Amino acid sequence: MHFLYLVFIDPFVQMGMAPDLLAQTLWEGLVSGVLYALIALGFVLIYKASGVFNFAQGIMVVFAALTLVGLYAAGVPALLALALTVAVMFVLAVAIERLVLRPLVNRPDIILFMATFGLTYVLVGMGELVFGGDTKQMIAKQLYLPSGAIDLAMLGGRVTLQKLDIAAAIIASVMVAALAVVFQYTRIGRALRAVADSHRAALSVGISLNQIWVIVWFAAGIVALATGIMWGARSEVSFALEVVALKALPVLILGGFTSIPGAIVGGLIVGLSEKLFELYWGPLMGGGTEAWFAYVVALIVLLFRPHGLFGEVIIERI
Amino acid sequence: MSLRWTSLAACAALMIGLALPAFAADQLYIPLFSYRTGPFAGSGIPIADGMHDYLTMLNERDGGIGGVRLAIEECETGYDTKKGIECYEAVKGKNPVVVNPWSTGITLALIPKAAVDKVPILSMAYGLSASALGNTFPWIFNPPDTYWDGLSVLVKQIAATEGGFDKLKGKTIGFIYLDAPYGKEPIPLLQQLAAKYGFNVKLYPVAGAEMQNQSSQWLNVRRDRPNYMIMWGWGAMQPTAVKEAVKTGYPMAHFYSVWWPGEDDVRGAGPGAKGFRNLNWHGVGANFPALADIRKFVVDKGMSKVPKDKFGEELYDRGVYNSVLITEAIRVAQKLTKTKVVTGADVRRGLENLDLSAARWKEIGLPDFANSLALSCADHNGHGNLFVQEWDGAKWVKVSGDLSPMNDVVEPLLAAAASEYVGKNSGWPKRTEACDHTS
Amino acid sequence: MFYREVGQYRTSYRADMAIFPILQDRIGLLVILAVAFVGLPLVGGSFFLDVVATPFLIYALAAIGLNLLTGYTGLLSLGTGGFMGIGAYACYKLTTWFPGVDIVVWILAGGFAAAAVGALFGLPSLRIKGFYLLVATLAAQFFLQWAFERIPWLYNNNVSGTIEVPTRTLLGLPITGATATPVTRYEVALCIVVVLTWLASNLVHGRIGRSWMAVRDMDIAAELIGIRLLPTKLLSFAISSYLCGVAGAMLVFLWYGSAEPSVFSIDLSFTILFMVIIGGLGSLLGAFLGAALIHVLPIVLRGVPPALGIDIASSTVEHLNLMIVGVLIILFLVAEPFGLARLWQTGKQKLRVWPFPY
Amino acid sequence: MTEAAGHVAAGETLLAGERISLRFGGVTALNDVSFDIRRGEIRAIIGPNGAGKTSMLNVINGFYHPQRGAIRFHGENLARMNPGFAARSGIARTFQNVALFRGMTTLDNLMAGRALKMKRGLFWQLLRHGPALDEEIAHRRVVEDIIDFLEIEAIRRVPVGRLPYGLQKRVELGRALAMEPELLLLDEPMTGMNLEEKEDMCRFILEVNSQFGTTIALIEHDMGVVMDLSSRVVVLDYGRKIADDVPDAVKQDPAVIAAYLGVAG
Repeated sequence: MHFLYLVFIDPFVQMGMAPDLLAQTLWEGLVSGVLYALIALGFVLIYKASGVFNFAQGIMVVFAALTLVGLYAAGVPALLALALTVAVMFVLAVAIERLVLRPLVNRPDIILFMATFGLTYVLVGMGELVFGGDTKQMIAKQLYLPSGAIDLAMLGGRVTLQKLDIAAAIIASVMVAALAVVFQYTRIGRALRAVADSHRAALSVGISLNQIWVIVWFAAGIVALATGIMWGARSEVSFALEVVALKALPVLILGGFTSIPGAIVGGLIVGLSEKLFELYWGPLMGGGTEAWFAYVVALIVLLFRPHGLFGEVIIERI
Repeated sequence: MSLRWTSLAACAALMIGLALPAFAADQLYIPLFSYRTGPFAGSGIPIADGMHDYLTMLNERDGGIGGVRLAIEECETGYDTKKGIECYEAVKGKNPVVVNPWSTGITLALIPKAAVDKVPILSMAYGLSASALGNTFPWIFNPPDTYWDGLSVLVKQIAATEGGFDKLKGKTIGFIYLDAPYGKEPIPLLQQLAAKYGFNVKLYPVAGAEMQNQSSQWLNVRRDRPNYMIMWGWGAMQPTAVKEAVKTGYPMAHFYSVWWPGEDDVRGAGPGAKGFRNLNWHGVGANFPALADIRKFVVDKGMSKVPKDKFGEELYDRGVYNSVLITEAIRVAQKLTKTKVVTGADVRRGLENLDLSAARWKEIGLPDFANSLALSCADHNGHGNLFVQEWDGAKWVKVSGDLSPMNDVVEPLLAAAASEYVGKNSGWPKRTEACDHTS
Repeated sequence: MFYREVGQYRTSYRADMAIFPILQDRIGLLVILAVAFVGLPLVGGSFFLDVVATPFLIYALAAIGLNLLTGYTGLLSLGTGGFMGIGAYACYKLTTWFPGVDIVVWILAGGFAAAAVGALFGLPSLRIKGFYLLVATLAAQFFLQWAFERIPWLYNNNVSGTIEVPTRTLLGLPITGATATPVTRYEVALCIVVVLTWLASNLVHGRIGRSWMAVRDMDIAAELIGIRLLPTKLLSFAISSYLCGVAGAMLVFLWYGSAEPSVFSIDLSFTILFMVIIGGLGSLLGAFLGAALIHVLPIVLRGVPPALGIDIASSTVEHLNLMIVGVLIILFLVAEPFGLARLWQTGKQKLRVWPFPY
Repeated sequence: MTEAAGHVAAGETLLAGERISLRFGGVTALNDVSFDIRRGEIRAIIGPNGAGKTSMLNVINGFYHPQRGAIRFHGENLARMNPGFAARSGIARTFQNVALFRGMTTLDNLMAGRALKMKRGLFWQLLRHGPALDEEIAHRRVVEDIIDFLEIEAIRRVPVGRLPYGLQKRVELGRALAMEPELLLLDEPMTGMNLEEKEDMCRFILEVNSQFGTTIALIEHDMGVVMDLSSRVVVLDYGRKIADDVPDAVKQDPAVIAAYLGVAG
């Protein structure tokens, strides 16, 4: 009975008691949701256009951030370093297309999936070899990212919004919008959608798969860079970030592998729900629930919608 | 087919690797388990540099110890137990004088093996607290303090700032820790002290995978408003925690940590981190003759991996401290056995008779670097005094006098833990190693 | 020339259905077993046994387990680490309750706990497919790892929070704990692995194996010839998890000697999945080949520079190591997507027609 | 032919569909269709593309569930039958575009067809000796007979994925036969075959029908084939039944001709 109270009543009482904390929680959830969404976005882009489940997205985040910081540490001015990093991500995309995707074209998904694992190893090794494995500071100031916080006195308390988080949210939404526009209205976008629908069809109308792949992986690289900067500025740039990137997977499940809006919504759902759960229900089970909560949510959603909330359902004919 | 050859080659290579005479017999083989890779590399690199550079310095300056050169070999563990065990198996054949696992997980895996292979394990201020009891764990050493010592000192300090233990009643102490055996170890003691002094404890676990994603833990902190925070963190968890604390506007002067955060872990949080406090037992900085020698003989000759600006930082100096323990133990062993090229067994004796007085610290060019430390057969830890240092925005400043651990509470815990360990590991060997009373 | 089946007539279905119908294969197998049981312990040092041989066997067993699920039944899983953990913790609890009973019994028994949990987490597989299932199994992985941390009962409230392997003897000979010699632990592991592999190969060559593959290749058609999907998939999950569980127990009791929860992390799941893919989906031999490559290769690479007397920092070696392994994985996938096992088959085929190419 | 005709007389109704309607959203695949299949006959279902032939088979073996109407098999109502149940009650089928287990050998595919008939449990399966092996061998015999019957000995151990289309069709028939079905549904068993292959396939179908006395319902476009093989023909058009009679009668049926020639009848 008491247990039931703790599970079903008490959390909401708490929410009511401290609305400012609730607001703060929602905000935090929103922000981490945005970051999850950014990582997931990288997955979706690549999965849509090349059907590859790119496990390396996580390490690409770290790699991009490391390159940026490393270049700066090597004396390159911040903005130039940023530009160079973008260039590096492009080179990376080309290299991946040439050395990994092209030889593996038309192979089973699982094979491409494993290939991205190999890619992960290579990137981890290279990253640590070149930049060293120690945690680094993200050069937030030099990139004119705001620091400090806005304190809103509201709901009988205070809600603190980190300027950085606001920036993250804005940048994320801008990127998403930009991508949406690109997908909708540009020639490349149409090509991308064609490829997403069917590789053969795309080929038959004379779209070069290779170009598309480079573009998509490059785009994913940019997304990764943005994610890396944001997350790096919030904590540190270290290889532990790669693990956080795994969170993108339940996000993908919720959103469906193929839907960009899905990735965003999924990210927000995961971010919000896991924060709320950890804060109000976590204590009941000793906390630390964030490690698995998102995945369990994803699992439950899958039980009712085997293709995610937004993924297109494949009807099996025979 | 190809694979058969691969594996044949593999075996062959390994055989060769084993067949090769490990190192010339007139050297002291000191393997250093380090982790310059993986999620914890941030903490691992400076420590590895410090350990390595001090030993190299001895080689360069004095031609080793007592005229015997030190064969220093790093083995990369990546803080991963599996690799750690591999490293141990790889080095144990080359009769190492001592092994520093530098990971609680690896230490725990090695503890049973040590007694069998006659290799002393030096887990400096980490590992299994109970291994402080030399009569149960003759081969394991964890000076100068156990985590329980550390926690008791922190509670002491908090009580002091509050103005007496009686003031702790009704206060709340939050404990944010890496959700791993290492982080969980202090909890029993914390709860015991809570019961004794009537303060409340709030636990905030941080999963290894979530180290850089702590906002919810700190939301909890904000809700529970603990009067003090104590952190048992490692690697990327620490800078993230400090940053989050700053974000939440938690009073830094009330944010304490065990001795693992280094400068890099707080620097990132900017001026907000001013006032953050952690434990320490040794000097920080490069203003010691010995470190000057390291700079002269090692760093300037480009034999070190340490970046110029990181030289003499806290964790680097801690690596140095670790190496001092090794080398001093070797010296004692040499004295005891009257032989130059000592074995692991000898160094075990050396460690048990280790006596680092203030005078001795001065002799080796580290005056007032650390408190005196004396080990014995029964006491493999020393439970030395600790002090609290504060981050002033640029460097660590000592803000407390020497604080002694609450031996009265820690000792029974150690005894209990040791007997529990023995009880659960049926057939745990009784101590047979003789005990010399030179100290 | 030497590897010819010509003139080996199989006069009965029994003979024809033997798992190794060709004489040379049977001989080869015997030789390998002889070397494994007698040869290696004699020549291999403790390093070889403890770091290379025993771990290889344990990984191979886990890989077989996952291969039954992924390779034969076509269900992707990243829960392997968690299931291995269940096996280990179950074995630990059992041996603390009944110290008297021989540890091997408990190692084998620990698998059943894993089987139960595996089947439980397998339930969604009826509806969820492909990568979606892959992510779903991550829920198992992370939840279990969290549980290992959070439930002190699992590790007997040890202050250290880890499970420490007590010394257990079989007929007076210590086979776990520090006093157990590498040889003993290796032989025990070998016996377990050989027996379980034999059982597994029986399984996949019989009715159950066929229904698994049927489900893998076309689940709808399988249903239409009367194969019940859910029981088939669950059985696959259970048996797969059983093998993984046993492997997990062996990992702690015959190799590590103690384990904190992080041992059974997602990385372990990935490693095993590698072994399966690189080795070859749907091939037991592949599990061994994959385990050999993924586990042994880095050790060899690590051993090369010292053996050649090159002096580079061990961390640098580690970085290069990662890169080399990564590149090799990609190369293998490009060169032989069906894994080492297929490579092996083609090799045998070549040998069969040798010296004539066609 | 005469032989086939003989069956018509002999057979009592084995399976009957009564007033079946099947819709997918707005699309009506089957509209109030009734038909019956008599024991031992060869029943053909013909009609232009999209007439709902395959849908009908899918309804029969429970892959689709009709909104209205009932299926009676052995007199019991199977309106809500599912594929598994259909298989267990003796209905086997092949598919328009082959649905074999591509990764498995011909032999294994056929052995898989025996799944329902194999009873030995996990324990014996693990040992693969004693009862399990005996059972395996017993069923292997049956399967080998089918292999001989279909003249596919040569490809016993070839993974079916590598076989040419014609052979795959044959193997699929083999897998269906391995189930020793009472009713065999063949969905366009001869598409994509050259003349010889078609002749072989016809021979097999007839022999299956005569030797094993298996009732057969088949969809086929090749009129010649249909007319030769079948004892009775159902003609579907746009999901409606427009004719149901012996081949010769159907041939003359104006509605059928209209449907096929596209003339508004």
